[in-house]
Amino acid sequence: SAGEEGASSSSGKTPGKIENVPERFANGEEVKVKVIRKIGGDDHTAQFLAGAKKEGEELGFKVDIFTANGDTAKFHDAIAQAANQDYDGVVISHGDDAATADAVKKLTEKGKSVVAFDSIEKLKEVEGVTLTSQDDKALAALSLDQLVKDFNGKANIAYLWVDGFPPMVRRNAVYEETLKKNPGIKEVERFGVAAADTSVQTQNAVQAMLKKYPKGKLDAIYATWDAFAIGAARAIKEAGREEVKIYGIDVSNADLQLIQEKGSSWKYTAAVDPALIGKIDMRILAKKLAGEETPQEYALDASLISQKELASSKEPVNMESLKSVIPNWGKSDAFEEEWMKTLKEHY
Amino acid sequence: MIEMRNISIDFPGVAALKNVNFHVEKGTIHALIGANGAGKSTLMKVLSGAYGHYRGEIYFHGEQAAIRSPKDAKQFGVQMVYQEVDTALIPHLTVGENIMLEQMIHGMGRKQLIHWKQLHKQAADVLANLNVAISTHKRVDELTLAEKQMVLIARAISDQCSCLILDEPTAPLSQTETEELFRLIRLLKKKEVAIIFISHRLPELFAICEEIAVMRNGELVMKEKTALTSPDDVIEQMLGKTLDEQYPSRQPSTGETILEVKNLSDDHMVKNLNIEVRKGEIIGIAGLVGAGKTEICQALFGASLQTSGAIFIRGQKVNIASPTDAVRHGMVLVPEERRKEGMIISESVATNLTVSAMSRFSKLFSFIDFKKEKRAAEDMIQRLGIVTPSAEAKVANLSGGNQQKVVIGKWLLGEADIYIFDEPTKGVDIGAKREIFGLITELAKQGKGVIYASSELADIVGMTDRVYVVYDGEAVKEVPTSSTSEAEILYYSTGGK
Amino acid sequence: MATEQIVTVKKQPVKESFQLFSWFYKYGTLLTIGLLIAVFTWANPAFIEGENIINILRSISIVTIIAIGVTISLAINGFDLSVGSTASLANALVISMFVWYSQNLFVALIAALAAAIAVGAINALLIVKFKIPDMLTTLAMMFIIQGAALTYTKGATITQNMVMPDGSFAAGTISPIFEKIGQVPWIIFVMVAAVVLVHIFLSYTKHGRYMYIIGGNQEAARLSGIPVNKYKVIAYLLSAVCAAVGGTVLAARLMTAEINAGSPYLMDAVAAAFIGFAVFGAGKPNAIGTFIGAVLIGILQNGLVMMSVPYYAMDIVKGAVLAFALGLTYYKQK
Amino acid sequence: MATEQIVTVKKQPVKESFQLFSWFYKYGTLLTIGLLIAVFTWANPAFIEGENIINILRSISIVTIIAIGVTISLAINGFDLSVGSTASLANALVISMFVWYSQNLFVALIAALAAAIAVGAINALLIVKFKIPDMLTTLAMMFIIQGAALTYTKGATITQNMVMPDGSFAAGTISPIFEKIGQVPWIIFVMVAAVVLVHIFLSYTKHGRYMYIIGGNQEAARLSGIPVNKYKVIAYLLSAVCAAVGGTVLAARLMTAEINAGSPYLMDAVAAAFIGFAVFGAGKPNAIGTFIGAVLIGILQNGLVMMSVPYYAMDIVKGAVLAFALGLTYYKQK
Ligand SMILES: Nc1ncnc2c1ncn2[C@@H]1O[C@H](COP(=O)(O)OP(=O)(O)OP(=O)(O)O)[C@@H](O)[C@H]1O
Ligand SMILES: Nc1ncnc2c1ncn2[C@@H]1O[C@H](COP(=O)(O)OP(=O)(O)OP(=O)(O)O)[C@@H](O)[C@H]1O
Ligand SMILES: [Mg+2]
Ligand SMILES: [Mg+2]
Repeated sequence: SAGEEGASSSSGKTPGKIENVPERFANGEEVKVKVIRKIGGDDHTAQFLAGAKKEGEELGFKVDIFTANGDTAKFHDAIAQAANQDYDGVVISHGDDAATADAVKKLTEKGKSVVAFDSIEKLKEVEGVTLTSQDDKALAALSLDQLVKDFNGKANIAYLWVDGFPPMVRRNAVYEETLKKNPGIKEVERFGVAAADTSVQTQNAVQAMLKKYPKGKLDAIYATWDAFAIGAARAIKEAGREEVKIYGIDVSNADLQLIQEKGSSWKYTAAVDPALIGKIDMRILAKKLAGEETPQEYALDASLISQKELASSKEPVNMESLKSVIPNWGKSDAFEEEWMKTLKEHY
Repeated sequence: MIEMRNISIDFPGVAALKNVNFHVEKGTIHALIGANGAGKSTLMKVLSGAYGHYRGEIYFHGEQAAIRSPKDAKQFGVQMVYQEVDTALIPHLTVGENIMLEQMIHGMGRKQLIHWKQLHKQAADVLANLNVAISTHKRVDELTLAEKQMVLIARAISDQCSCLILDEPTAPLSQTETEELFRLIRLLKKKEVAIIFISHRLPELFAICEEIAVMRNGELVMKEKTALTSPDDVIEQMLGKTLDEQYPSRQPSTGETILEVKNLSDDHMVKNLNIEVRKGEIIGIAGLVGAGKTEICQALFGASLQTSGAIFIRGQKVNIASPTDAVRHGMVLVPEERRKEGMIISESVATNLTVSAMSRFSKLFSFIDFKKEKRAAEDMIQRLGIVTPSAEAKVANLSGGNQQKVVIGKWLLGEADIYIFDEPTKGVDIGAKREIFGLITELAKQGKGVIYASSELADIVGMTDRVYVVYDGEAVKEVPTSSTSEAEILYYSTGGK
Repeated sequence: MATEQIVTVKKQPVKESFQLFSWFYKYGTLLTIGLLIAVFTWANPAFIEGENIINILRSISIVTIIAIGVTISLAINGFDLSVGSTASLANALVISMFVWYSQNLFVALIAALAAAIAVGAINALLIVKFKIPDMLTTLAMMFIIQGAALTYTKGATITQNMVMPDGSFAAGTISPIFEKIGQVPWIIFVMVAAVVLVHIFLSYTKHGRYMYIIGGNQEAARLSGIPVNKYKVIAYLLSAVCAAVGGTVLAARLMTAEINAGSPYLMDAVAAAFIGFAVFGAGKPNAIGTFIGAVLIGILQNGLVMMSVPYYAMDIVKGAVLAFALGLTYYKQK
Repeated sequence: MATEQIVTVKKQPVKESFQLFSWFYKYGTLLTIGLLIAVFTWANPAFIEGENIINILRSISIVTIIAIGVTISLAINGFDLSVGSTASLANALVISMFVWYSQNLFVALIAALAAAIAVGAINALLIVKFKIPDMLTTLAMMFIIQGAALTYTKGATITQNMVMPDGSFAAGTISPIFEKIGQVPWIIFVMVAAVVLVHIFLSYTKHGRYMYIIGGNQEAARLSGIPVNKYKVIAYLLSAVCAAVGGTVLAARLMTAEINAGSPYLMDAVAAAFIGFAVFGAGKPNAIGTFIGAVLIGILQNGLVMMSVPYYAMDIVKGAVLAFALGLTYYKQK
């Protein structure tokens, strides 16, 4: 793969001076970084990690990745271990528990640069750490406002949401507010589990809901996570109840597949390109290694993807070709410095 | 000293005891005898507190004793060595711990920590008293059956004991060991202990017991001073009929050699075994307990690892690497430890009986012919006189002797040419023993080859045509039965040359 | 007939309470199912409609198929913890055959089957040859297979049209016939076929009988001339094949291969097989019982959603009903 | 002494190969650990540094504590599947006592202990009184406790300063002493204390012996007058208490209560306890063996991360090493 080639060519090269890049990278000295993510087992993780790894390797870094698959203690073990090893920088993802602050402090004390994504707010107080996040408020508002608009502020909806995760808490805040503002939108049912088989469990649950609310009693489903939306979309298809519309958050190949299916009820999904998040986190880390200024926090813009837009493409759309359909998708030159381009050309 | 009045007990489908009255005096040895399933073990389990759901009363020195649990019984000093030794031992603990079990449980008082050195020393003392040579540090699951039996007896006498119940203790013991046990029983008798002794070996009972009680069908039918009765009386009371000759008479008519074994050795016991079995012949494998009879049977049957030697069946060299091979070549084994090796206790009598003959009861695509299976099973139940509520009853609930019959019946349905019997009459009552002897004779008459391994020399002499005497895993002597005696066999079994 | 006299033993007056308990032992699970249906229907009549019953059957089909495999391993007194990950692997293989390699239905199914046979064979090898206890073997294999499936998919979900590592698109499409397997009525047919076939195998053929005998007393089975090792190998192969069928049906239902998609089925499959022990008083693992166990779990899950029980309380109810059914079954049994 | 002469039994000439295998049986696990340490140190000398060893010990401490509980349940030949969810519940309770109710350390610990006792008591009741097989009971309880923990936290993560349902902020703070429990060296001390205490309990006190006796032969234990039910109750109580201690330490380490935080520990704890069976040829569940089993798993996990094995391939290696250690141990054993 492209990544591996990058790694091997960097090691094969004799250390010579690279022009016009920060001192740290100028003499080809090895740069080792680690990406540690707490949650795993979903497509978002795979894309985030792939994005980070790709960007890092293009810059000539050696990138190790790890996911703890939701096991918090294992996540902390991995961070503690990284602190002991010779990594220059660490990208942390989903460190949403209190102990992450201390763990990250240990990393910075050992002189390692840290960029975090979707982690606890407290990290902002740690010197030299940048906290990035998807703009959850925007994500939630984009799809939910669309729902309100489509139904003229009057609809019976099912809410698929699970508590206990900071992004979910933020999305829920937007939801509660929107409901308060639009008394015509009635939540008739809610469900949500975060498990290894979230989509299948949701599928079975939505099936039962559809049975409970026959035609005309349920207008739409608001899904705060694509695993929920996938389950709901499949259930609706199996029950032949395509009049129930789905408004979701997040996107992946599987999602696009479902949205583009003929007669699919999944109308809109709001999302940030997960691979892009990984890339930008890696760029911020590179800037830190170079000793350049970085902000304390950074939120990535969200876009709304509609079924209609996808349908306008002749080819089936996937995560790669999405950029040709949705303006600005997956593209951002945020934090992309001239010297990074030089490095990328070099390696 | 102890009196049991009007004891009755029911199990689902069986009334195991019906108004039994029984009493024993201290310092006497009582025999308890009866056909398999008569209720001997059940009565004694009531006395030792294992069954709490009986009706009737138990008196101790004239006072009513509420024995409903083993703990109650032990308070009165009632100790019992159960018939199925494995039910009373803790396999993964050491001999020492198993012997001192009662002390660990009742004798610790407020002490919390176990004094290991002391425990093993006490256990070793008890064993030394019994003249038994087993390391107290050995794990019980590594012991032979006889050794396990000794451990249980050691346990029973290690504690305070006013009444010792021995449920068929001599079944796995050889003559010398039995003598040792009797020495011990007499010793206990001197110490004013009441002893209840269950056995199917009449001579034994008459040799050591002062009083004899006979049970039949859950009822006590006779209780008499041994001196005032005779074995024939007892048998008649027990079976409801007289029994003529113990060993069926037969005219040995031997044909060509069906099994020949050359220089067979296994990986831990059997050394250079050379035996030969002819059609219609019953050969004996005699030897003391632990001599390696069981190992020889297992090695022949492919159940243990053979390291050298060759086996010829009907003149053909065959490779028997597993019991499956043996069965395919028409050789079957009735194993010694039936609970462990012979039966599937959670399955029905019918399933157990037909297990080795399934192919005969299956149709196209291996579908089972249930009708045929049931018919065959019921037929066998009748032939062997197995006492069971039905063919569908679980073997777990049969009495010991009836379980043994099921295991033998399994192979009778299996139809083979060579039968290996390893202690087939252990724990079987005299009536059934006679039936089993009849069956074995019948097999020989049909021209099958029979190997009969036993440490009961009388049976060996009574049943076989030729005897191989085993000592330390080696067949040290081959003698024709007609020209030998129990004494001579015993002489060779103990290493005499 | 003479036989009759010996075989029949006079009946004792058996106590009422005893009969009641043995009735519960036999029908406790069914009674629980009946109660649940009554409660759920009372709460919402839609529960009992044909459509919802089909929903329930569809939702339990995959669990049932996998649980049937567990049942076979339990029959020989073994235990296969690797079924969940085997299902994941089969799922990944089938979808990747279509999507990555543009293969046809036949090749895809063969791939899943081959994986199952490999898994079953390794399990059996370790258990039979190396004598590692089955729980440990299959626990280790669970990790290995899970890792193998993850490595194969590189931790990503496989979907039609997905982006390949080299930047191109996956060109293959999933056979429409295959999609049908995951839909009503076929998915239900597959489940029923699995239950019926394994039921016949275990209860009516000598091979099944041998397996129960091995499960009851392995040493006695060996000394009865049953090739114990052969049947153990067969049992673990069948268990893996059932798991792979489950994974394939899952693939057909989802049309994607998600990471570890099969692992959540382990617990439910084990629960279903265990509940099945007691159904009709069988006292041993059996296919029909396992199916009924799965039905119990399926009804519960569906009914609770219908009654809008908060999702976080569902596990309580699920566990409590499980305990209730088991309590009914085992109370006063020895 | 006379005793000595009698006790000695004539030695059989034991073959070389047999000795080798029994050596493997005793030391197979330790050998595997040695090999792993050698390989990892060779790959990266930092592996053997003190700091990393402390990392490993820290990472296994919670698994070990929970596995010790599993060991106790295994000693009576039971099996406690509910330990993972009990740990989750204890975790939630402890943190909530601090954060929601501003209680002190003492109250928080008492709450966790009380929950453990309740769980253990219900488990024991169902097993002892209702005679439901232990695996089934604890499987059902696993669901119930998981649901109870979820319901208690309403499915949310509990953290200091969290937003309460009424919109206010949780005012309580977590005791700094409590935080210490989750940090080196205290977390390691807690683990060592648990191992040592349970080792002494099982191997040197009569109560431990009774448990092994019950585990070896329950019927014999009953007939010998051991209060079998009492000891079963104690075993399940202790198992739950260990799980709760594990959950409390987890709480101290994470300083939050996430949903189902304890459940991933079930599998690893079971694996550790099972590996422990064979260590030093014990042949039965034992505390020291369990600890060594946990060390094996911990070293593996740490070393693989250190060697940058791709995360998706880690499970393969983990499973394979497990199988290797088990294979060494059990090969040629009966
Ligand atoms: N736990 C039980 N459940 C059901 N039936 C039982 C149980 N224990 C014994 N029985 C039945 O009670 C009767 C008496 O059995 P018991 O074991 O007392 O016979 P026994 O005289 O000791 O015979 P053996 O000489 O064969 O040992 C038998 O018919 C047996 O099937
Ligand atoms: N599992 C074992 N491990 C080690 N040695 C054993 C084992 N089983 C048996 N032995 C040894 O093999 C020898 C013969 O055993 P066993 O008592 O079964 O012989 P036997 O002649 O058949 O006696 P029995 O009269 O009890 O049938 C004994 O010395 C015993 O110590
Ligand atoms: Mg008896
Ligand atoms: Mg023998």
